[in-house]
Amino acid sequence: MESVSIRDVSLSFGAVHVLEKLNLDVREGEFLVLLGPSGCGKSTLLNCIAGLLDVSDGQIFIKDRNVTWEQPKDRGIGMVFQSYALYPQMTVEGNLSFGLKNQRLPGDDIRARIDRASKILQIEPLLNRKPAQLSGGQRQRVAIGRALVRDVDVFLFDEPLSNLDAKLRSELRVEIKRLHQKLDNTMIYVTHDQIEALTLADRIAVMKGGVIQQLDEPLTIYNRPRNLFVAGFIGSPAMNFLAGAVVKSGHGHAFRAGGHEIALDGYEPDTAIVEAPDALLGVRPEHVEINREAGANGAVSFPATVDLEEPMGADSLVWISLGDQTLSARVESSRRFRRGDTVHVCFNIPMASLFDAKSEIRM
Amino acid sequence: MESVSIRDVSLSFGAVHVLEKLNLDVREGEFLVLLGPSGCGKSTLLNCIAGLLDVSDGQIFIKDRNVTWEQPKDRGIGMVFQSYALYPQMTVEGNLSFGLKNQRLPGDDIRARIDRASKILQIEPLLNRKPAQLSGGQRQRVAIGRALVRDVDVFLFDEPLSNLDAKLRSELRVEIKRLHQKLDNTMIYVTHDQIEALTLADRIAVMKGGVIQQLDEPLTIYNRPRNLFVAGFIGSPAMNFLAGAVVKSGHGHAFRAGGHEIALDGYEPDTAIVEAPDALLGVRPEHVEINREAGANGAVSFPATVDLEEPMGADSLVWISLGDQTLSARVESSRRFRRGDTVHVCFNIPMASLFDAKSEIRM
Amino acid sequence: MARDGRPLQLFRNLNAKIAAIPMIFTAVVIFAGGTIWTVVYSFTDSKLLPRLRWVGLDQYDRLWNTSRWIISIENLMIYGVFSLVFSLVIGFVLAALLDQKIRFENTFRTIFLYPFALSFIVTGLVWQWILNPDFGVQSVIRDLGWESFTFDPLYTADIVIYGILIAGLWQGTGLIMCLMLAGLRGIDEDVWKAARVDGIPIWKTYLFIIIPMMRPVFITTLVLIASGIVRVYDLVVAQTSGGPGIASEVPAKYVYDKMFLGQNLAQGFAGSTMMLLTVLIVLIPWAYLEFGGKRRV
Amino acid sequence: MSNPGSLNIAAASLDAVKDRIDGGPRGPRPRKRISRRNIFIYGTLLVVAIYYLVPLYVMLVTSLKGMPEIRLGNIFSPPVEITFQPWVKAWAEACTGLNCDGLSRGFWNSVRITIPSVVLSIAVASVNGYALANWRFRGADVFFTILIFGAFIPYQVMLYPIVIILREMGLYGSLWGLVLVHTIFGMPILTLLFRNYFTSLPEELFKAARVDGAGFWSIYFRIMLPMSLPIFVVAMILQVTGIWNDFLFGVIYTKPDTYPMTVQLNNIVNSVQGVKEYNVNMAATLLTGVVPLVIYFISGKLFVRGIAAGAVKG
Amino acid sequence: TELEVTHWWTSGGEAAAVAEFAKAFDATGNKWVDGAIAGSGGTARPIMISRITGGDPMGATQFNHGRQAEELVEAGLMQDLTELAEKEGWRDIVHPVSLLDSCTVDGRIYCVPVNIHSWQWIWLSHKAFEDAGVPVPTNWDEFVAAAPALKEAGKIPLAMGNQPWQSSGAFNVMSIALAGLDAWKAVNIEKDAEAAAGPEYAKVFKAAADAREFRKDSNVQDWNQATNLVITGQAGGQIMGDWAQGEFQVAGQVAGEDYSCLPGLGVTEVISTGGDAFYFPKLDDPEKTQAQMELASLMLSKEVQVAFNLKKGSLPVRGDVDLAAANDCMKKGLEILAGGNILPDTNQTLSPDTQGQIEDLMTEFWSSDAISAEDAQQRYAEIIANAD
Ligand SMILES: Nc1ncnc2c1ncn2[C@@H]1O[C@H](COP(=O)(O)OP(=O)(O)OP(=O)(O)O)[C@@H](O)[C@H]1O
Ligand SMILES: Nc1ncnc2c1ncn2[C@@H]1O[C@H](COP(=O)(O)OP(=O)(O)OP(=O)(O)O)[C@@H](O)[C@H]1O
Ligand SMILES: [Mg+2]
Ligand SMILES: [Mg+2]
Repeated sequence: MESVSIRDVSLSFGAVHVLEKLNLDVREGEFLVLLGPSGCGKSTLLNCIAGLLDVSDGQIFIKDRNVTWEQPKDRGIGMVFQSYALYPQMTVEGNLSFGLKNQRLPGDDIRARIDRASKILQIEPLLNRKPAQLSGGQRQRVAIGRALVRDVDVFLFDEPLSNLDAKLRSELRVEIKRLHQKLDNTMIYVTHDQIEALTLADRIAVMKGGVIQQLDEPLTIYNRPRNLFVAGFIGSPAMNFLAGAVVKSGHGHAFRAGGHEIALDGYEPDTAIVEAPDALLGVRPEHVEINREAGANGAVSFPATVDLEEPMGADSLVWISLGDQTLSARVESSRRFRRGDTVHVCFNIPMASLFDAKSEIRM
Repeated sequence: MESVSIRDVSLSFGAVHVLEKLNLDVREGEFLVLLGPSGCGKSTLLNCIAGLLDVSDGQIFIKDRNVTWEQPKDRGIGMVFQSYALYPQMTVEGNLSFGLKNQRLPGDDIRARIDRASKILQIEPLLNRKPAQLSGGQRQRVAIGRALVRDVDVFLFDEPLSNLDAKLRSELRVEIKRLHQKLDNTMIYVTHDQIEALTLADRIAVMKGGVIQQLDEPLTIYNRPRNLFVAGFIGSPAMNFLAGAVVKSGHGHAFRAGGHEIALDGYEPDTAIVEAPDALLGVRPEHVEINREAGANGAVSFPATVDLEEPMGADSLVWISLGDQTLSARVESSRRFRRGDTVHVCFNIPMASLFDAKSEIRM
Repeated sequence: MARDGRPLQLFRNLNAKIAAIPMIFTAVVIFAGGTIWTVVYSFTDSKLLPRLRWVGLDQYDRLWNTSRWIISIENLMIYGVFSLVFSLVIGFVLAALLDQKIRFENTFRTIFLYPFALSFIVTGLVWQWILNPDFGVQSVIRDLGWESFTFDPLYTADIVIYGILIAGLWQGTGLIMCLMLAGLRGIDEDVWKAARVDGIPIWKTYLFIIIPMMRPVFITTLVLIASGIVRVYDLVVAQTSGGPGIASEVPAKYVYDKMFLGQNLAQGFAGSTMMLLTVLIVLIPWAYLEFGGKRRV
Repeated sequence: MSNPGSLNIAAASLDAVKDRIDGGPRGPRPRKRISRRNIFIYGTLLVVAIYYLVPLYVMLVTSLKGMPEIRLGNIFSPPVEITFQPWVKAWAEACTGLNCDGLSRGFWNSVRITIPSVVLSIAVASVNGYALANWRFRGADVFFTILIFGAFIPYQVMLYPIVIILREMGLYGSLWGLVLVHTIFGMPILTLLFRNYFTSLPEELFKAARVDGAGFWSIYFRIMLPMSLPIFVVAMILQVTGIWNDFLFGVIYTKPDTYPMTVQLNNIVNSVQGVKEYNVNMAATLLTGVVPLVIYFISGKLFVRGIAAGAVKG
Repeated sequence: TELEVTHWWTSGGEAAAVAEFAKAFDATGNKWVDGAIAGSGGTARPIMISRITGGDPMGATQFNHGRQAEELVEAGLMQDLTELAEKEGWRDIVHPVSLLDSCTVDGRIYCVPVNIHSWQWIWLSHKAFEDAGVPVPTNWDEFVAAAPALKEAGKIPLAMGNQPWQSSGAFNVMSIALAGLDAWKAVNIEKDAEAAAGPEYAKVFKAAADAREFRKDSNVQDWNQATNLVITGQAGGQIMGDWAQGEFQVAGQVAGEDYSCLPGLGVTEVISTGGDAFYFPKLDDPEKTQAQMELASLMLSKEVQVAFNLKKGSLPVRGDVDLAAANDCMKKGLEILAGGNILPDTNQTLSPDTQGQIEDLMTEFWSSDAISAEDAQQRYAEIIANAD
């Protein structure tokens, strides 16, 4: 059963088409992350689901009920905003109960729900404070609580963590994940932070220009991006792209770039490898191996020069020049390289992705 | 020779003491990063160096010249701001030349400098545009250019990348690093992003509450943090801290936590290991090893339960419960764990840090 | 799953629409309706009461052949240009001075702003009194020994409009200063720092960097001042009643006098239509600049 | 803070300092209190302040002088003999026609006019601004544009049509007619002010409230109102002073026994009996200005802040 | 019954006169609610008119009788007084009867004239001439001759306020006196533009151009401030209607001793019979209508006429009242009136619009040397040509 279904939804602001015939099905109890660059329409889509924006065309179903024209409050959704959007003049308790009072629930019931939510979120000692007296993390928790008390089917999060600092962000990330495991609600979560997306999601929908580019599980998205955009967008440090051509070679295919030929043995194609005069080989930095000596691990390797070394704590990023192309390789931080060192590179082809330069689709 | 020396500098805004007798020496040609949480006084310190704020006490030397009372323009510094601070109604060229024209440099000279700077920064095609017509990254480059044309001894950067999105940030980071290698100027760079700090810095000064906590090379800071604050602040995901005690055990010392005893063989102490009833063992997630079976790698291991798995692309973060403490471990993403799995943990003690809980200093 | 029909647009946000009725009423009936009514009747020969007897452009013909109207327009031009320039300059300079982290900022600001609390009637009366040649500034300075000192704007036809200007500026610059100050405070502090690091002198920073950055504020104040100028009436009535002679007449007064005193509504309507036209000439470029180019986000 | 980390560094660098000549300036840059810059700034401000204060001063001293002193002396000299007679006369005795009760009657009329006008105009404009900022509906922009243009229409254009409209509504000459007129003419600028302010509030608050099931009015009263104190203060100041100071509407849309204070002021000042009694006129002028002045002096700071919030942006 | 009465009589003498009406009206058991609007008819009339057209009329209101209320009457907003007038025989009482004609539209009577005001006076301060050492003039030419002496003595020869109607009024007085009755009638009644451009009027403009030199220093706004200059001897004279008399009276001055008055500038002894009249807007309440009738009748009654006009310094509209108490100047006026040397007032002959245009021209002319007598005359002629 689908929890939220979006059918052919389009939305334009005047001449700007933000969403174009978008389709999306979110499963019951799923944690779906909408990921995409700024301005791609993530918030817009979320607002459409919430009923805060009227769609120009298409329909929205929540729990198989057509809610396209219903008021936000009648859709069974709760929403958490980036800026917390707490009512500044009300106490935490007031914030939590506002929605319930609007539904004219009995006082006992309200009390009980607030108790439960504040226990889950551990904000019991804060109930009498005003938002201004809370820290960022506490505010975010209250904001979640506001959705929680309303017992909704679907939680919508719009970049709930981007106003927080890195440390708090990773803490709250874990909390949200735990909350989802506890509640088992459907959650739709907008972010442009890929670590958040990768760690939280059951499935990720990568958006660009109002269109969903790929909808898959995190590791599938990471390892087998459907197109160039997804490949480049996901992963930090970013994937390396080598420009070249796919050619026949012996019993299989090979990738030829700048005179070198890299055999595509073990590559897992989406469709099939075909010859292509213009192709891109995408390799993530952790799948680029560099060694001081050629053939150190028995694989075919190519000579390259070290450009720059960026230590990042646990590991370092080494930028190397291979012919006229620049690549980054991720190495353990104990291995040190200096600018100008000559190294030998080899690629982990089974983990690489091959793209047709024209269609930008993965082969 | 020191490029910038700060001697006993204090600064207070009214009753708020932001900097307290701060000392700092920046070497010629060095890339020094000031890292610290928000509000710790990083920008304040930078402004003092630039002469934009008058110190309450102490002296500032640039190239061994006492500049404590000099005007910003006479200090031989250039500054790049977080908000770019470009002059919006002037073209890029105007932005670059405005300061020079004020120094009444001859037109030829100005032209030559602009040419050089725009070549270095690759903004030649943009010279006739207004800032509003530039992307964030281009703006940042122009802001750097404005310092560049003035041929200054010291570059000051105040969080120059924090307004940019993640992708652009990592690109520009590399560019700044390259720029530094090309120019060999002294650069002082403020950030609260530790990846930036680790990758860019020759040395990092970690600040907190107006005091420099540690001034060292990036990997030293990462691997041998001088105190608990630095240890917790640096590294993402954050270092794990196990609460316990340091006890004598056999011919050496051991760390005892929750009934387990971890031998401290191979630990590299700052001073010396001493017995301590209240101690913290700090281990970074990549130095926590988990295995399905006990003693898989021959080391002593402890049983624990998996709490949560966070895939992060190249690797995953696995949260485990060890007794009543929670730890995170970094594992390759191909290894999958499920909530409730029992695993066996062991620690890479040579890479760990031991802190006295009271003084918070590394042993 | 069935495709539900789109509900009637009229009833979406019904409450908002109901709440906006006063605005719609005011906009359509009073402002648009009233304006159109006025324009229409300016083509008639209505006297004391409006009546629809068309006379074409006769009223405008007469209007532009009346020396009082011409003088009114001239006065409005002089008053307008000077008050625009001086309001902006004084307002900005005061704001810039107040923005120097000075002591007593609040006191000064209050002093500059308080005249704005007073009506034009009061303003006119006070300045009439201060500029009175027998008691005011002129006589005081003469008493101090400069026997030949002459400063009698209110009774000298050539400069009377400047006498009014002095009073008008006194009343109005405080608000302009306030807006400018708000604008200055809204400017990114880093720009100032950047300019200092670049070694740009303060006056240059203001002239070439800050003022261009404050364009929106300047436009707002410009429109504010301009609309006030077209309407100037009470001040003139209280201070000079248009005298000496008709030297300080202004269009608004002409319109009022023709409509009610001269009992020639149509003539008044023709005058007010011309004023409206002036307003449109000022406003439309502004509206185009403000709203035409970019949509509000 | 005792932190060995920083102590170490301090100790290390201490040696370095000893090597160097510890000369040259240290500590804060010396600042002359009377620098040329300060003389210029405060000098200019003072001169301008005098220009702004002189009228108030003249009003005050003139109102405290007797007529003989006024005729002889100069307007700037302080009163030799302070008399409050002009104040008494202006307040309670000055005549217009047969009514010799000075401004006192006008004062209460003004109060009676101002309070409902302020309340109604602010109420209407704030709801409008709120509807425009948060509940944009089709066509709203058109009406709003007309409304803003209305702010710049010379009042004279509207005087006559409004007479007709009020007559048709049967409100002409009543207090409510005048209240309506003030509401109408206050609407453009107030609506703009409120719209800008509400737009500047985080839109997410509004969205959150809608998700929470609050309706149009509930959001307005429970969420928006409590957050809008600054702009309400600005609106209140603008309206109180504007309505209190209004002359044109007061004189055209009321009748003598409900004349507001400004009209009474005009009557007193223009009812010259023999010589002009400047002292009484000035006292009357001051009395008329007292209410708006007091409001300004009390809430000037909020006004400035609110202006910044509502007028400059958006 | 309460009746609100609006008027613009707020100067000292005027207010005292109004009080007489109020007293008499209150004595009938009704109540006079005073609605004075300060600042001359110019300020007051717009308010009165908008109230009447706005549907919130007062009980009675002052206008200058003549054409000011013409359209209001035509629009049916005014009470028809014909019945009352016929019953009380106003036609017989009111003298000159032309006053009643001004109240008549299509044969119905709509207003009560309450006084006769004539513009044709110049008021001279004995003190000023004494100070200057010249005899008090007895006609305009003598006045012109004496002006330089006054100037020398530091006096303002001719006081004149800055209100527009004062300029045009003074001009009108001069034109009757200097251009002669025929020319004046041709211009103001027949609207003969040629006459306005003719030599008689050229003389007037010439004289006015000279006179504007005399008034140069009178920096006052209101007419009574100008009168006050005469009363205190700071100015030699003032061309002003007979209502100025009230001011002299309030100041305790005696005609012939402290000041003199010359009707028709001492040249052409006629007086124009302008004046004030009360109109009664139609009201719904029959009781109020009743009270209106009472007031109308009261205003024309002998005693009230006497009491009112004595205070106001104007002439009564009835020929049959005894004005023993009248002073010198008023008596002069009465004589002229009795002699039938009367003219209609410009309020009766010209529309407010035309008057307004003339006022504009005159204000400009009197205050600025920039406009020559010839130019002014030419523009004057144009206005007359377009007059309705
Ligand atoms: N009210 C509006 N009027 C016109 N265009 C709009 C409006 N709201 C959003 N847009 C446009 O719609 C596009 C999508 O906006 P949206 O807020 O959904 O992006 P987003 O993916 O949430 O971006 P971010 O990550 O920055 O929040 C943007 O290009 C934006 O400019
Ligand atoms: N003008 C000022 N008046 C009073 N206090 C100030 C002023 N400027 C800064 N502070 C205080 O000084 C402290 C340090 O500020 P600073 O801007 O240097 O922090 P920071 O380390 O740059 O933080 P961030 O990372 O947020 O930029 C803060 O606590 C701040 O509140
Ligand atoms: Mg968004
Ligand atoms: Mg900072």
